[in-house]
Amino acid sequence: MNIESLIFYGVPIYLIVMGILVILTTKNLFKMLLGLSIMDSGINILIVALGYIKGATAPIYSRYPEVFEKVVDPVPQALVLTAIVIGIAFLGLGLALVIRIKEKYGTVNVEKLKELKW
Amino acid sequence: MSEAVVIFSVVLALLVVLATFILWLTKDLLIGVLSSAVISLVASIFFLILQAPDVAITEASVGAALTTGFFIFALKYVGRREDD
Amino acid sequence: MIRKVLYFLILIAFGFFILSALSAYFPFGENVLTGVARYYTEKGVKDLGGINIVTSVVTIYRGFDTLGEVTVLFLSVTALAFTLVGLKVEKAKLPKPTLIMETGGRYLAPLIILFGAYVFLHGHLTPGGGFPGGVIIATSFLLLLVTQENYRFKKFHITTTEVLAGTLYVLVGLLGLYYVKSFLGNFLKTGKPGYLVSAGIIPIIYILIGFKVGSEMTSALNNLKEGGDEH
Amino acid sequence: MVNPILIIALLLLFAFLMPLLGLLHRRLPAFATLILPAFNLYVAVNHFLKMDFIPVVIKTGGFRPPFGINLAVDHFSLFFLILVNAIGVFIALSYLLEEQDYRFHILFLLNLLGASGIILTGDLFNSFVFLEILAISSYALAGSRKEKPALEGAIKYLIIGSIGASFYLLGVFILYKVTGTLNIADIALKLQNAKSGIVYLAGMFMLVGLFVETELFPLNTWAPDVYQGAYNRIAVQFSSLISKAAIYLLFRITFLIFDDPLFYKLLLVVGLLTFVVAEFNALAQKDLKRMLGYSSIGQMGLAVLAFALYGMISHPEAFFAATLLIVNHAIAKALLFANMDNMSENATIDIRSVNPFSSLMFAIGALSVMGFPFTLGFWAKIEILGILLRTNLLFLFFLIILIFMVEAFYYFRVITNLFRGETVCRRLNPLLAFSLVVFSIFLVYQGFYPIFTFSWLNRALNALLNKAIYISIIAGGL
Repeated sequence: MNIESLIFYGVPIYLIVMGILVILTTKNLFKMLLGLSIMDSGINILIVALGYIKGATAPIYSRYPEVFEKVVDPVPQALVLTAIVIGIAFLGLGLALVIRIKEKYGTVNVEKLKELKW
Repeated sequence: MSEAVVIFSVVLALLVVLATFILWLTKDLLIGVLSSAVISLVASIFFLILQAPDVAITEASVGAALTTGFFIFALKYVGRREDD
Repeated sequence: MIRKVLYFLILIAFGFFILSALSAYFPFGENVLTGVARYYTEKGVKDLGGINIVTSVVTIYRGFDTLGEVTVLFLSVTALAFTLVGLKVEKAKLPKPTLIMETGGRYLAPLIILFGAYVFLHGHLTPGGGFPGGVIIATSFLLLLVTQENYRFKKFHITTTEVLAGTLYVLVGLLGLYYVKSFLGNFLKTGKPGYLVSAGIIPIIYILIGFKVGSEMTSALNNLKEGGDEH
Repeated sequence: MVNPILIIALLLLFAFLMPLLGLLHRRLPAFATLILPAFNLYVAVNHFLKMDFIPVVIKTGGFRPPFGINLAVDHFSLFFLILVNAIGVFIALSYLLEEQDYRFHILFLLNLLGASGIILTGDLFNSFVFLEILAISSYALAGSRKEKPALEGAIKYLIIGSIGASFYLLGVFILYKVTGTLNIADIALKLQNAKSGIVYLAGMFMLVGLFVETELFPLNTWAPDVYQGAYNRIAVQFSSLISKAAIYLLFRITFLIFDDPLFYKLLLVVGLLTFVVAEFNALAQKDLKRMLGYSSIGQMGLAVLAFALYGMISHPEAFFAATLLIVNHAIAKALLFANMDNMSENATIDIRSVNPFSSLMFAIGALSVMGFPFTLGFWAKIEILGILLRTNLLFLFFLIILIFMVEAFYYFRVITNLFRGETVCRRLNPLLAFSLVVFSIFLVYQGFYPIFTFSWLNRALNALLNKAIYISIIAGGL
């Protein structure tokens, strides 16, 4: 395992793991959403890193038609564009729900939400 | 990928590790929001290094700017301290 | 505390498992373009006339996903507004903006809007496109919301933009169904690759997405700041 | 025949137009939510009757399947489309006169869009996008009551759901890396013979993502809260529409791509655990809606169990039983949850004062879920037991008999309370009462004479089990 794969696979996986860790260990709903956000970033970097090719450029043929460069995989990039937008959609709704919970319960601490079992 | 880029990404990786630990352990939610913004920014640079400029510009505008705005506006209702 | 460390160790072990699995099966940077990716990179420019392959994939080849993605965003903004309707909670005030912030914000915002428009207009030529463009426009409104005290904008205009852009996007798709027998298919001439007016319906779709995302995100930010709008 | 892509295009068009419709007249959005599912139902039934057994490929973007996204329409997907949209019509019709924010109608339409999209799509990443549409609208609908239990259930659901979705995405992408395509049929073709270890990892990720939406153990902790806290119409939607669309995706993907004993074993264990845990939990509940919620989870577990049995022993009857169970559960639970509107708020299992009509409706729905003779549920459960006996899985046979008895016990407890108590006259919503009567007649009539359901179900299963035709028609171009 070389240094590059350690960085570009390791960092995103580390972010995913830390995101899950934050969600599991915190009692604060707001912080859980922060955990979700870094987990999303991790998944996105991982997907783009899996599509990378050494020595290739971005999939934009700016010198078309003279030069036809070797490019990286465009599909993961397209998928990640979608995934980023879906991530912010999750967060927006999650924040609205958290604000509502703060209004009804006066707290966003899961241990103090006694209505039902967590 | 040249030597300089690799060294640069190692530095960025260390920054990410630091930021996640701060996010995990801090009791101040505003600092948590800012560290998540830092992580998003580093993610955007990573996308640039990985030859994905389209994703980089999206992550920079969505992850670093808009998400942070969302979080900070929501923080006005929730309160900065983690305990309450 | 012990629980935290335990979770940390377990999850790090899980991470190492995934890391070793992924780097064993997919060594970093040693990819060969196969399957659909190969087709997109080889035939993409000829098919659609856009030199940015990611854009072509996003808007045409996988355009149905992008329509879904716009829907997800629309859904989330609607759900956010719906959840916040009738919120009664006191909120902390934002600090009063200083003179520098106010003046700077006022002059910077139009420039940011201009940049956003550039980003989504050149989506088929340079990195960018409808989503970042729209979000950049929304961030200029974020700047105004933060720096200008008592900043308000007309909700009706935002809603109308949103409805128009969304409806037109679906109608462009239906035109594709009518002309080339395929929903969201390209029914215009592809033009000369590399020019602003080229790539068929890609720029049209990106302009519509830019307007839709921009107006949606702006109204979402406003809803979050004001605590929902009245019924 | 109408192009099925219009199902999705028109739903979207009207969802986008909804703010304008709401401005024009405050009743327009509610009518739009009735007309669109009715249109979808018409398209789906029309296709179901006229189509032959070869799947129809509908391309989008103007490119053939592996390159563009396609919709794959066969009898199996149409069957589920009919089921989901029939429930949608029922909900929209029953609550047509209810005052609601126009945004609520947008959420309803997009929920239906997500469900229909999942069922129609032939592309793996596209299924992820539609799954997200389904999920996000479900979170918002779950929290739409804005009271304590509903909000808490919704945020729990959101957090578990988005972790699940991330894993699903990662699984989809690993499959793309292995095969170089995102088309379901094409992936199935390329993975037919050689499955490497990483494919199993991807399969685990994707199944974990789907367990959240299909309410399977252990990722279903949100479900009872949502069932208890949400409005009754939302509970109907969760039990009969959302989870049914998700389980369609689970069946389709497992059957086509992860057709391997390992995954079936996993599903068998998870389904059995879900079934046992949920039914025993239901026994301990005091709140009636929460009890029904646990019963819903249990039925999903049983359906997955039957499906996994099919994979282990490859008796098509097991698959038949699983699908029949889903149909029965969708209709019976829609009946039960919607009927809660005729009872008092926060009804407990000791409820005694209801009107005779809703007691009767409850009894029919409950008997059908239990699998009492002369209801539709009977045929599903007898089929499962028969398979277990024929294949000599006696331990499983007796365990499931035991759980069926537990189920019968807690339902009969409520039914006897209902019929022993005093009767009160409560004003009934006429449209709701009409739909309830239609559903109960369907359940009882099909219990006596199930030829109609059986023949449609057989056509659907024939389409699904002909894997080779599905793959060769859709992926044949490459």
